[in-house]
Amino acid sequence: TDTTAALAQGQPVPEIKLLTWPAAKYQHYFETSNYVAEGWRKLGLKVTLDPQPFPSPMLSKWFKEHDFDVVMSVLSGSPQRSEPDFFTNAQFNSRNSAPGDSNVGSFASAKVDELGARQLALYDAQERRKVIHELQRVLADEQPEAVIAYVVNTFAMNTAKVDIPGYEDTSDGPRSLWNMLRLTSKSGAPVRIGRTIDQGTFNPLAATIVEDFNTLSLVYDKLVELGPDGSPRMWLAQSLAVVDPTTVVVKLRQGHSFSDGKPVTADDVKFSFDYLKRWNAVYFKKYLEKLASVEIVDPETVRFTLTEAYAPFIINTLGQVPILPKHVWADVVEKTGIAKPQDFRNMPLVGSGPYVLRYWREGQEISLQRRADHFAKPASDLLIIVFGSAELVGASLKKGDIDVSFQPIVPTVVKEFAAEKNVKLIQARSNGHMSMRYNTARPALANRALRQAMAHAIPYEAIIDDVLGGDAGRSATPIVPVNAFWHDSSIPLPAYDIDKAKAILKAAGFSWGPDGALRMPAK
Amino acid sequence: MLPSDTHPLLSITGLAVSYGTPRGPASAIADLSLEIGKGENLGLIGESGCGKSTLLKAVMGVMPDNARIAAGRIAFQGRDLVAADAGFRRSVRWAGISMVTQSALNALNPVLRVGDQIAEAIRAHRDVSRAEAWRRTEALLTMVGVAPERARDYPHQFSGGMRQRAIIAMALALDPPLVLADEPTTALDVVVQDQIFQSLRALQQRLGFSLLLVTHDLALVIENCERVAVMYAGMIVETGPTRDVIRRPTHPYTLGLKNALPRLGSRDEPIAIPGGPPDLTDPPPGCRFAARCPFALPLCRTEPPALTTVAPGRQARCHRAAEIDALAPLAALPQTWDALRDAPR
Amino acid sequence: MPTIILDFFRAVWRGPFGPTGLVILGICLALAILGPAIAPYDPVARNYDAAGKLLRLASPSWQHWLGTTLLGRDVLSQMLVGARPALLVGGLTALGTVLIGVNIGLIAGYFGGRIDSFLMRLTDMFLGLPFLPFIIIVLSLTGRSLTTMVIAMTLVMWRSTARVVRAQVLSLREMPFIAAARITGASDLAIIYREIAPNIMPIALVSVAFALAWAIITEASIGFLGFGDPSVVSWGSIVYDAYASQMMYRAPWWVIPPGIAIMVLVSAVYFVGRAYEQVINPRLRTG
Amino acid sequence: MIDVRDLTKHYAAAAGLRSLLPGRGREVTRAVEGVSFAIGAGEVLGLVGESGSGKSTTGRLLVGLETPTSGSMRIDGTDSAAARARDKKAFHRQVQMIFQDPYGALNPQHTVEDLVGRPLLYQGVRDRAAIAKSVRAVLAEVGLTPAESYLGKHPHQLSGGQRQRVCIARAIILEPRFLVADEPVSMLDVSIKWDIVRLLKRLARQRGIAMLYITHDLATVGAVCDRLAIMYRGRIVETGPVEQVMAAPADPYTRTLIAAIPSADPDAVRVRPPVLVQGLG
Amino acid sequence: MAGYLLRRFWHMVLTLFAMATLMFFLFRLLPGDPTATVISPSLYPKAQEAMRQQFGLDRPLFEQYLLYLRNLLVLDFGFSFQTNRPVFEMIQGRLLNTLLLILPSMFAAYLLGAVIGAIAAWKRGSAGEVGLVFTATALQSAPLFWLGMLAILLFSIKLDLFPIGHIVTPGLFPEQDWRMYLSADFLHHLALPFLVNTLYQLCFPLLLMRSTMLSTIGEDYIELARMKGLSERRVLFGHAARNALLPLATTLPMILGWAVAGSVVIETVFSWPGLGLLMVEAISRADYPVAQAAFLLIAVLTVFGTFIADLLCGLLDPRIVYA
Ligand SMILES: Nc1ncnc2c1ncn2[C@@H]1O[C@H](COP(=O)(O)OP(=O)(O)OP(=O)(O)O)[C@@H](O)[C@H]1O
Ligand SMILES: Nc1ncnc2c1ncn2[C@@H]1O[C@H](COP(=O)(O)OP(=O)(O)OP(=O)(O)O)[C@@H](O)[C@H]1O
Ligand SMILES: [Mg+2]
Ligand SMILES: [Mg+2]
Repeated sequence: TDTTAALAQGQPVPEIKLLTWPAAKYQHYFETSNYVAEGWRKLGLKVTLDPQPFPSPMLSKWFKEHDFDVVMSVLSGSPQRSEPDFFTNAQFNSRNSAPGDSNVGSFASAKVDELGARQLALYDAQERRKVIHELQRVLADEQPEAVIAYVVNTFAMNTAKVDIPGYEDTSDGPRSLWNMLRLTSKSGAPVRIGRTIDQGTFNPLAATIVEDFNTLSLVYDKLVELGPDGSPRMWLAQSLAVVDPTTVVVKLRQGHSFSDGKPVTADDVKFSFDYLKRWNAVYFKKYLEKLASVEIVDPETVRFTLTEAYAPFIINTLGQVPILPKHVWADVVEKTGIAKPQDFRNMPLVGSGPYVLRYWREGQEISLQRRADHFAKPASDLLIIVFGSAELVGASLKKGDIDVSFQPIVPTVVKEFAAEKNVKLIQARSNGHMSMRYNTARPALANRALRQAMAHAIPYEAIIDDVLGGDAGRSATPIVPVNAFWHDSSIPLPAYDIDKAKAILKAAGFSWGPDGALRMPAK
Repeated sequence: MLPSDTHPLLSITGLAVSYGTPRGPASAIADLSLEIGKGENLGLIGESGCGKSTLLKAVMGVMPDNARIAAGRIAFQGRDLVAADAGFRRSVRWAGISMVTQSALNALNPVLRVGDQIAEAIRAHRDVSRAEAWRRTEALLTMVGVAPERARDYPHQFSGGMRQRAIIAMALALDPPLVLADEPTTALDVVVQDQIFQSLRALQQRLGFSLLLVTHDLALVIENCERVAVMYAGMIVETGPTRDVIRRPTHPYTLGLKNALPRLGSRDEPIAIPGGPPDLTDPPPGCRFAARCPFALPLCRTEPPALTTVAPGRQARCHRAAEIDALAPLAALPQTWDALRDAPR
Repeated sequence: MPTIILDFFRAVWRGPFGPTGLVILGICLALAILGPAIAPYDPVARNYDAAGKLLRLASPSWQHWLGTTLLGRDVLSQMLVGARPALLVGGLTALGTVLIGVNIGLIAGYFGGRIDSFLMRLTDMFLGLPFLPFIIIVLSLTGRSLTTMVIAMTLVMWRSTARVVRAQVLSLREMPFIAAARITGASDLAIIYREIAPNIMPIALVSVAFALAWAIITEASIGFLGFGDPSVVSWGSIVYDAYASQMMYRAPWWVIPPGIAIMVLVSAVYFVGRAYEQVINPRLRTG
Repeated sequence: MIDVRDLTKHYAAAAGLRSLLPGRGREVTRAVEGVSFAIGAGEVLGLVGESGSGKSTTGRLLVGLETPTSGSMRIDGTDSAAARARDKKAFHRQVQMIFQDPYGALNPQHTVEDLVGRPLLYQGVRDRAAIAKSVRAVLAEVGLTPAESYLGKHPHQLSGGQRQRVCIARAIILEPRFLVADEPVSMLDVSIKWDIVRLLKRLARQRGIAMLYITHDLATVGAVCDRLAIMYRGRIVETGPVEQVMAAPADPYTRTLIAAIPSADPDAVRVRPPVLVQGLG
Repeated sequence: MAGYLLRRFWHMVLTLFAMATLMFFLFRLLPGDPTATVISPSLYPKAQEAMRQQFGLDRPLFEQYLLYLRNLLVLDFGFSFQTNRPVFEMIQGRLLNTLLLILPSMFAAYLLGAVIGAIAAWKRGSAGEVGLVFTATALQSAPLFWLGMLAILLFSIKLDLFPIGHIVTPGLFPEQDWRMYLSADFLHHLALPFLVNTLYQLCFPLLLMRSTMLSTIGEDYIELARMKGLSERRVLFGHAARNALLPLATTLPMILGWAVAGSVVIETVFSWPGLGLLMVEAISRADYPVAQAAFLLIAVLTVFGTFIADLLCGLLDPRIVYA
């Protein structure tokens, strides 16, 4: 309150500490923040960069301690993030401001809270879309974060060896489940996929990071699966009915079995939800919170009862919870003498997914065998090969050691690949984005006009051209254009315009000291 | 080996060795010629620092990096070692010529057993089994008076004398035709010294090797060597049969040396030669002994004398060698030398 | 003291190696001092061509003698400015390493017994610390700056020097000349520093050259892992920048100059060490 | 002045890794076994004996380089071990030793000037000019002239005799009151040997130094020593004035020793029992 | 001697205990929070609380420490915060991989370094020696990842002699057992990283050996050895090198420390799933159990290694006495 009082006297805007990524390893993130800082300095702001090692302690400062004035937020895309709630409501709802929760900037707006709550209760996509659009407009005006750009990733594939018939243009490119299922080896040998990320675990209760779940999706089925366009598609569920805002009834697909031959039953479905909830599976805890109970209506039907209306339930919960074989897990704690199922090695892995895990050699390779009897009809066996660096993935692709690269190629070397024979480049627009997230608990940044002005002081085009090599696009809202259904394309993009920014500031009562430093409005 | 009858065992001619030093090359050996016949024992005496060890190392072909053989021939059994290839030189070492080094106390490798170091020399030149080499090693140690079981000890467990004996044993390991001994018994008591020389002589009678003995102990030379060579400042100043040389030296330096010997039964103090050796980086133009010689003529300071035969089998390097009979009585008087001692240098 | 330093230079200034090394070190030192002043461009500023386009990965030209980086920065300027941290980190770490390592080695080896036991177990503890991870931890704990980096690196580098020196001292201490010094009434310190220390100088010099190289490269790799001070441009960070941009073998003008600079610097130290060998190892002296 | 009582030194066999191997019992080398003697100020006691009989060890015990297994030594009535523990520097100013092995006893890193001057430095003399002067003086005394040509040399550039003289110079530069001279002239030629021997004797007389003169060289014993002690297998078997011991040796070992002295008289003929040459065939 | 062994062993235990304690508190002092490194939409205080409970992080620090010590006694390293897999299981395979690459290559580097260093000292001043030592210095001052990348570019991509990385050809060994380590394919994969690492690590032993050799060469016993007519090789290796080896031998245990910690780069470049990488990851993810265990493992290895090295020194130099 002292500073607030001082600021009221027309004091200089305090120095802004920009929490950002370590320069060497996350060069383009760091450079982006550098560009932004340069732009902001033109407004008379004092901006210093505070790069921190990633993930720790950067993530701590970002998510737990909220120890930043502005953070260079990079939220990578993942299919689940097509669910509009995360980018619009969860991140900005004042209820989520506690340390560790997703509203890291402690942004508070009654309007956002109200709209956020409203869309959660709307299961009807069209209805909900309207509210989401409105939310985006509020956010564009409030500017709790300045959205800079989304990236376009370029992947490469060896056309002599593999093909993806009917390629779906998803935000994940060839990495999306839909395209992986279609990956076809021309020789019949397993498709060799190169990437740099290793698997952490194959135990769905223990896994915590998205990358682990992406692989788990290949071996475990869920009730619904997120479609290429971001809408839910029936998967293990045959059909789904929202009876009322707190009741969802799912009819199961018949005749499907686990990889050990046992059929997938309603019992397994109920077991999976109950089990993950009972054992506090960390990743699912939030999504299962609003689940009151799961009942078996008949061997083909399961009824989910929620504690309150929760529209993301379909994608976030049904679309993510893996259906576990009850006969494997039910007594695993007792049988193996472990303290909790999280400790279970889960090998050999029994799942009902389109692929069977043949073996996993840590840090090296994951061998997946397609299940010809799976309803998704996977085309080929897969061999996921882990490399130490992105450059080696590219080199291996050129050499013919791998068939597809799941590692985005950096823009500067894309041309090299384009010239290569048999190499086809695949571009995919990410559904994640980079933004400057303000900590609105800081008195100066609580000022909306300042945030609006700052949005006009970011050299967007220069960042996209210089730092991101042109392989990026702009978005006026946190829901980026690739998420077409939810994205509100009518909102105008803020332009890089220092004069306009200054005009906004002047109108709001800001002034500049003799040294050019920006001063808070005097009340 | 080569036929050795036609050649003397070792023949050195015109040898010059210099050490590189910061102040320029030091001529440690100059115009040195020497011969040792088969079965002969030659004593080499001379002041400390006159180049005896240098000569021996030159013969062995093992010299420090800054040493250089500037001129001369070292022929072993007729073959020049200086010009010979490394392989030949190596084959001559130890099997042909062995050496008891002056630094016996440091010459044993501290991390290897004494016995192994001897056996190694044997196995380097003879095709024998390890056990056989060890047997011989133990026999050799016994011969020099070291208990054979101590062959398993490491050098630091030996006393000074024991180490020296070990080196002597090593030198005899291969029955070489020539043994160079650089003050082989300095660390030994007289009893052992005596035993060793007796054994050496006994062995010599049987094996017929030659011995080049460097020592400061004239008595040892007298007892063991038929011939003696006297060295001064890198040069041979006198050679000849031991008894003759000791009885009737033909070089003032030898005369001085003789004076320095303690006279048995007499309590007279021996007379030392005053002064010190010349600076070898800048040797005097004339006789190298001139500055310390009570009989030096002006000629001696400008003209280096040559090694000339003064009698059958005897050579001396002195301008006044012919007058020596007249000078010898003078040399026996302390005041002859004292005059020099007091003279300004 | 000054005479010792003078003697050092006089002694090293012989033969081809000493002067070469000293001259190179002199140049590096001059760069470290003057670098920022003579750098033609701001090392982190982006350069644009006449058309206002970013001068990305420009190969060497008259404007940019060593070309530009991915973000259009002038490599030459980075090289000039990068000399100081490289020399500072390398030099200080090498100095610290040798000072601590040599002293601990000398003391442990000379005194033996409990002191040795204690110091060597301490050394064991440090030996047990993995190099890079430990430095990362220290940096995370204390914040990132060149000073803490130097301290952290010194902490994990002295140990090898200490052990090597101690081993050498163990055998030196048994030499008769040490006994000879002892009976002149020399204090333990005098024996350690005047009699034994000169004999371990060659090893100490190897440690210097080695620590220098490691420090410079480690400084860079720490930066690469995200634990360095990103505002510092150093020779190491230039190489890593190129690596992270996947330009290792695509933009030679970017990678080769810092690589060569590090190599030349380390070699220079080694050259001086080599020349100094002759001073401290009298047997090597000829003519 | 010097009073040695029952000095004993046993070396345990080295406890290396190998001692863990079976069949390697604990062996003890009895280097010195109950040695007692006394030396007055200005007196030189000759210690003669077989190689390995413990002479050097005795010397090393006296100067405090080894700790005795038992026994004691007193200097002017004070226990030397206690004196050394109290003030090492002062003790060593009084007690010096010339080492037997001039090849190992010189630090290869140092020049002759360092080697000879260091004792003064270690004794706390700070005046470099004074040190330099003393160094020159003692070098001249031991016959290393001109001093300039030796000052800058390193040990490996010296001949054996030159090294030995450096060792002597180093020991006498401190003007000790008690000097152990372990074979000080073994590598010197006769002419310089007598100079040195005389120097040692003169020092003993003039400065009242008590000296233990260890040697094999019975020829010099007469010239230097006042009394003689004969050592055999760690024990002193006979002591007495030099002439007496030389003329009428009581111990059989002493007799053997004296009989073994070679003669420098070319005309003398010695009759000795033949020695059996063993083992070689 | 037996007394020495006992005492030494006891000291080793103390050292390790001190290390373990240091590790524990060092990691807890680090900024950051293991639960915060989970980035996902599920990020959520209650989930993090659940995680803290799951890992016992909610208990008082001292209690955690006692538990940690007790678990150490039974070799229980706990579960990874990151993957919830037993730390032991995560580490063992990685450690094996690292050791299989680094130990032989360090060993080779030492052997080669010692031999070349000895020869370099022997032939001091010759053009060959200067070139050799210069090359070694240069190799060592080049960043390792750069050398590795160049090697891959040249030998794997251009010449196609070696694979680009990994320990075996992916897909070739579906069985998960030790047999793959015995295959020619494994050796083929090992060759290039082995070579690069060996060349890179060569410099230190080489320079050290050369330097200690130089002080040995002038010794009198070397002179005598030559006089004995031994071959130069025998004099060089049997006598000179034998004596110069001591300082080098004492650095042997450091190999283990370097092996694991210094291997981060080589593992990254050659996609070699080793411990170094895992460790750096664990630190940056605040995955204490994994980092602690890895640190401790290295500590045990090196502390034991120094012990062996000390004994080895006794073998090399009989003058060293264990009292
Ligand atoms: N490596 C060297 N460098 C320079 N000078 C040396 C070297 N070695 C010996 N000298 C000098 O060469 C001269 C001859 O030395 P050498 O060792 O041959 O003498 P020596 O006759 O064996 O003497 P001593 O009887 O004392 O052993 C001496 O003046 C010595 O100082
Ligand atoms: N450090 C040691 N460890 C074990 N034994 C030793 C040690 N030093 C000496 N000895 C032994 O003690 C005995 C006496 O040795 P010392 O050196 O005193 O003999 P010395 O009378 O001086 O003989 P020399 O005249 O040959 O020098 C010898 O048997 C020797 O092997
Ligand atoms: Mg000599
Ligand atoms: Mg002795």
